[in-house]
Amino acid sequence: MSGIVATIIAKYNYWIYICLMMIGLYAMITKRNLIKKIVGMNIFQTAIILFYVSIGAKRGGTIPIIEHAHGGQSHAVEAVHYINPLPHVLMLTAIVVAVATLGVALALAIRIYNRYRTLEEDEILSRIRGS
Amino acid sequence: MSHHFPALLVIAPLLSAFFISGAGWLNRRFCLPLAVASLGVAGLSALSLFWRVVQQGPVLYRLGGWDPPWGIAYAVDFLNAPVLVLICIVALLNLWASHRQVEEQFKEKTGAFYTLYVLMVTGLLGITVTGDAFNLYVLLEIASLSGYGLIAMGEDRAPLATLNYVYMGTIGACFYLLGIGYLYIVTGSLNMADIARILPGLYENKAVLTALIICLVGLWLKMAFFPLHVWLPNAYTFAPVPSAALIAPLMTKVMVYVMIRLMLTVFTPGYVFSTLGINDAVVWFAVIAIVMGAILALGQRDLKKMISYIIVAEVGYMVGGAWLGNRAGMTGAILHIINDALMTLCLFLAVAAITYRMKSYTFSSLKGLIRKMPFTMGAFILGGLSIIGVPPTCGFFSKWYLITGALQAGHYGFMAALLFSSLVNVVLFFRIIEIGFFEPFNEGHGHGEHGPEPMNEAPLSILVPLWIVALGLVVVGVYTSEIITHVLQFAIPKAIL
Amino acid sequence: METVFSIKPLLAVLVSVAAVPFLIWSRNPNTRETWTFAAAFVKFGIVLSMLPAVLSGTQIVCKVAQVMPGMAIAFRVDALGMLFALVSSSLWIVTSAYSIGYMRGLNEHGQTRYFCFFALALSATIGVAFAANLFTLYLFYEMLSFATYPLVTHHQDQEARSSGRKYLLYIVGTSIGLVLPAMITAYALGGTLEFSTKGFLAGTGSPALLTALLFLFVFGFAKAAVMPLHSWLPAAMVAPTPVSALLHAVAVVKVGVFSVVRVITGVFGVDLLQSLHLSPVLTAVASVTILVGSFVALSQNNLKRLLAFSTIAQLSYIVLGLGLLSPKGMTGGILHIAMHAFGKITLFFCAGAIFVATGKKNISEMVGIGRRMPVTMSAFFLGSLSIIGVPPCGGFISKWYLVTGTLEANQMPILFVLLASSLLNAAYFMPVVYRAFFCTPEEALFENRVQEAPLFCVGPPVITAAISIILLFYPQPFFRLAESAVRAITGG
Amino acid sequence: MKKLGLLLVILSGALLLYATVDFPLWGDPSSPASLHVSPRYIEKTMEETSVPNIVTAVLADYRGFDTMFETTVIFGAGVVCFLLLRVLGGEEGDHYYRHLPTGVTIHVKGAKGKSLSGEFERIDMLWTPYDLVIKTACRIMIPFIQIYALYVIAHGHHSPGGGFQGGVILGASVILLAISQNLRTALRRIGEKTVGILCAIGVFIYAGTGALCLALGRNFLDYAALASVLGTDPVTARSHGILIVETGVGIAVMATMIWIYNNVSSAGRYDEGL
Repeated sequence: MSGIVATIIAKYNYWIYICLMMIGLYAMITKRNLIKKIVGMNIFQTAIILFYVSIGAKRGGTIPIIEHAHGGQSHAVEAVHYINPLPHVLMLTAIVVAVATLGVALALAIRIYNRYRTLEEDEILSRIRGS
Repeated sequence: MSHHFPALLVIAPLLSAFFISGAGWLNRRFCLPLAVASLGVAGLSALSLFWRVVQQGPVLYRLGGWDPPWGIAYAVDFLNAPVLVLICIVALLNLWASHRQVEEQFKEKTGAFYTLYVLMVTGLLGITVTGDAFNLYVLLEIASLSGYGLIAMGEDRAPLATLNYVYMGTIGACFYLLGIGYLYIVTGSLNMADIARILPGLYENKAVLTALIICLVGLWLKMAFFPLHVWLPNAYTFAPVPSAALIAPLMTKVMVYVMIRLMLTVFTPGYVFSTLGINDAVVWFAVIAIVMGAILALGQRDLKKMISYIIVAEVGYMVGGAWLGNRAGMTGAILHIINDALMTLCLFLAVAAITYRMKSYTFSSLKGLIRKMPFTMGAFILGGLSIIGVPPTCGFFSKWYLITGALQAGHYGFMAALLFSSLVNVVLFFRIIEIGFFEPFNEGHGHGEHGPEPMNEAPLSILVPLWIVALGLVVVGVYTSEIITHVLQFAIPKAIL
Repeated sequence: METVFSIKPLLAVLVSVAAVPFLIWSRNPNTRETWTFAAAFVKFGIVLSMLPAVLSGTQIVCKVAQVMPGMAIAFRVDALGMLFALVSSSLWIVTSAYSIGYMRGLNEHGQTRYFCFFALALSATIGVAFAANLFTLYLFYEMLSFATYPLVTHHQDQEARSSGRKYLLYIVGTSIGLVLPAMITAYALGGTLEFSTKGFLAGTGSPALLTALLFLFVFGFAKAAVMPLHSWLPAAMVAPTPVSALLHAVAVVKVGVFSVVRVITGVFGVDLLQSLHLSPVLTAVASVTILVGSFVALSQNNLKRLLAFSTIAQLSYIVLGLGLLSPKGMTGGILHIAMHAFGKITLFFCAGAIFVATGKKNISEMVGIGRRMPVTMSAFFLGSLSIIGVPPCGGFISKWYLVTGTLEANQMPILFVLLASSLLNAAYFMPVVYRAFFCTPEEALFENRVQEAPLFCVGPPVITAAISIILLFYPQPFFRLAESAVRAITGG
Repeated sequence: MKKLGLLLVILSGALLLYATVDFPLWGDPSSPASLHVSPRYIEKTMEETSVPNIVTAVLADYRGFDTMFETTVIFGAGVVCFLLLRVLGGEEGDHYYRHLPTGVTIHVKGAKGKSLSGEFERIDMLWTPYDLVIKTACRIMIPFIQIYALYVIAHGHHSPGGGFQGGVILGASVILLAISQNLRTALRRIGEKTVGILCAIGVFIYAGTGALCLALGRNFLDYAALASVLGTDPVTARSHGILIVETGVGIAVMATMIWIYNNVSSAGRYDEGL
């Protein structure tokens, strides 16, 4: 038991983000309102972004911008002093993708609303069957 | 210049997308020629790359001049070279066949449509050619986003179907991304070859196992592997025909390619097939996919939806074949990527021709069509025969390998499912032929020459590409042995017997 | 055995396919029919030109394409294939003439389509005859299934639709459901699909597996109409009569039987079957089909359905002859391919001629028809003699060999089956003929005035009936082919 | 459905959590991620690209290819929103106008718009802000926001920032204008066509730079090739190349943000936004 607790404490970042992801996923699966699903989708994506960013953390590291840049060639830069920049780079991409998906999803939601005058999935389906 | 082909392959359509977008604002006449030219350049690059791979072996291209684990690399080998050629051919032929419809249907938005079309092809080419796991994700999103746009422009329920596709597709892509994240945590690398180098020491690691599983689940979502297929039929049915004829042949197939790439290159076959021990379960899922796809296809009353469910079944073919864990099955799966793309294209182009004339694609609009559009229906039937698996069309040969694989693996359930779906396909296509051939009924028992019904064929711009594909089915079938001995047998690692 | 490379087999297959565009783009029916005849004669000529070489023991080979490792589209002309090709290509000429008479006589629709698919079907038939391996055979077998579908359903009415459905269900269902897995298993076992005189499966799998394979093949080639997979054949009789004549007396059903023969001789080989003791099983299956088919034929009123059941029974003679695994029996079986073809096609032609002239389909309506159509009914009489197997017709020879084959194989029950079946044949054919000619004037449904069908309808049955008679006295080409085929099979 | 969803979520969550057992500890400097690929970026960036902000260097140079497609993604999203929503052709409907001197609002039915001139001003139907404080405050703020945005783009080499961040801020400034005044005002400043073309141009700058490198004989996006054009040494050329592409990214992101906002907020009609 204490082993598990210790693991959770040592890696609580992952645990939190995974829980967050699952909240988003749950919303996407069970919610019947199209916008709520989009919100769930965003939570899911954001959680993954946070998850990645937390990979980059390094105890004792600082932000990955080299100080005393000009003339900095002279002093050696050591990797341990800076946090891992790669996850941040990757997540910039993921953020953009999330934004783009959000835009497209909203545009689709508007189209759907224009046609059915509602965003509740059940109502839309009953309207499709009715017509 | 020649060693820049891997870059040119993706760059040419990408750059043209911006020009097309601009031309859409300034002068729409330039959109189509630009799209054709760029896809042509991509196609030539793909062909010459294919040739180089066959002649000299795999090609590596360092983007930005950085060496692989640090920079992004493109790797063209025996596995993806044929897929690249395939993508270009499908995209070009479909563009040829559907440009009339695009201009009629989209008018002022033609520029935007072609932009997305070319972007989608860029994405698919990139997914196929890249050797970097994260780059693959970005390109996947490009292909998906433009795919959403292309599909949503369809009639009636298209936006709703697309939104469902967006949800499912995003979950799929996110799962893939998460899987790559897990791999990154334990290996520290994003390059496929590099990961494959590091992984053997980590086979006991639970994170690797989880990474594989979530990557697979993500990809299965994207490729509509039963029961994760729910987005596909509606999306493809309500999509405009020009988009459906691009997306249906390529999207699922490229996803299958990615799955095979992960299985063969990233997680080596030894791990996937021996250590993991989920082969049997996956193949059984494929069996269910095939059977359910076939049964659901039987229940449909319009062409596009029927073909969509056939695609669901065909995805089952490929996934099952890849997971049989032997050489024949894997060969069959890879061969089927090529064959199925061509077959689906053939069917969808025929649907495009029918829709162009009849303004509908339900079964009831097919009445008397064999008389009215004999060439279209001829090609459609040829495509159907290939789906059924009649020699010498290519569908027969991939099925042959898949069944051989099932036999060697002793997986009789998969074999039975393949035969079952072939038989169902016979019913599916001959039901259509019956409608086209018999209805409306001749009351007088066929006596007496009927007044010749006017033949009302689709325009040549659809018929010619349609027949190129249809004959291509036979040509590819006859050249199966060449494809296998010169290309595919090198694509599969020697570890798979 | 000497082998010669030549593209003649390929040409023989492609001639009729090549004729299709000409058929489509012909401006009037006469040009179209000219093209049909041209193709038929060219095809026959090519086949005939290979005959001397084959008779002298040479094999003609032609490899078109290597489609998979160890699997090619290839042709090889041997005695067995030659015999079958000779029968079907010669009968195509006759049938073309008959088709013209029949189709024009009834003023049928869609004649161009009809002739096109007829040509395609012939290509497929020759392809099966000359196939050098199981894959090529399967390819053309499937091609034949799909090419004949529009012919079977030519009338495009509800009945044709349901028959067409049944036809495809049986033919394609079995070829995909049974033959395909069997073929793949055979390939996996033997590593090849090339026919060889000793068979390529010898010593590869367990006896149980091989037995299962044999039955998958025998029943899978449902065109052979071995019971219980026979009921497509009567259903397919909705087709126009020339189609029934050529395809369901000659091409389609014989392709089925030919495929079974090829599998027995080229895939399994006589020695293997003997060592597996499968001869009694095969003959038993065939015997059941023979007897049941004949009994059912007895009760038919529709003439074409009667002929269909007769065909079902007769086809199993061939399977039976091969199943005996004795040289005489096999010779008889192979010879029966030719003899039955000429006899049965005569009968079908006559049935069609009657339909064209009077519109009658049922036997009960044909009482006294001999008075009106004496020529047709005489031909019918000769054809039925050939099927029953009595002189002066060719059917006698094949039946003779079959009977001696049973003696050679010492299978007395089979002998009785053959004799019983001959009696049954007589029992269902002779009343038709008898009542056509010898009925009281009160019973006769037709006036005593000769009024035959058009020349193109009457000529062909007379020709084929004549050939049937000639074959009794001069069976040489077929006989020598059958003998050399059996020599090759038994390795003698 | 809810129970099934819950079950699925719990199962996948459990799977994901199960794997964390074998993860390195959080912030562990000796984790594989910190040891394998990334150290090279940290240690070599300065000498290879002369950019102190490692994230910028990796983003635009080492993994510049990803970033190019990332920009393309957003461009694609803009095109998709346009394709889906934009209603082209004349918009017939009711309009509200405000008489400026008196503040009286009039309702014109079935007008084509723009027919009333001079003292009348078109106003939104659903939401009609007329708040001098907000208008003026925003008007003052916008230029500063834009200058700040340019700074973020230009100073991306040395501090957190870069094309994406700067582009978003630039876009936000225009969107702020659209919110505080109305959509039509914003569209008069920067029209639909301009936005659409800018969007393409932005991404084209990025991809074009890459293609230029290819034309100059190096690999795609290998900025060192620009040395001969810029007249600098290869390392500085990389630094400049990064700046060029970041500018492109900035333009593309700004334009796309505005484009998406315009389409989504007015449901494609381009007359009344939020």
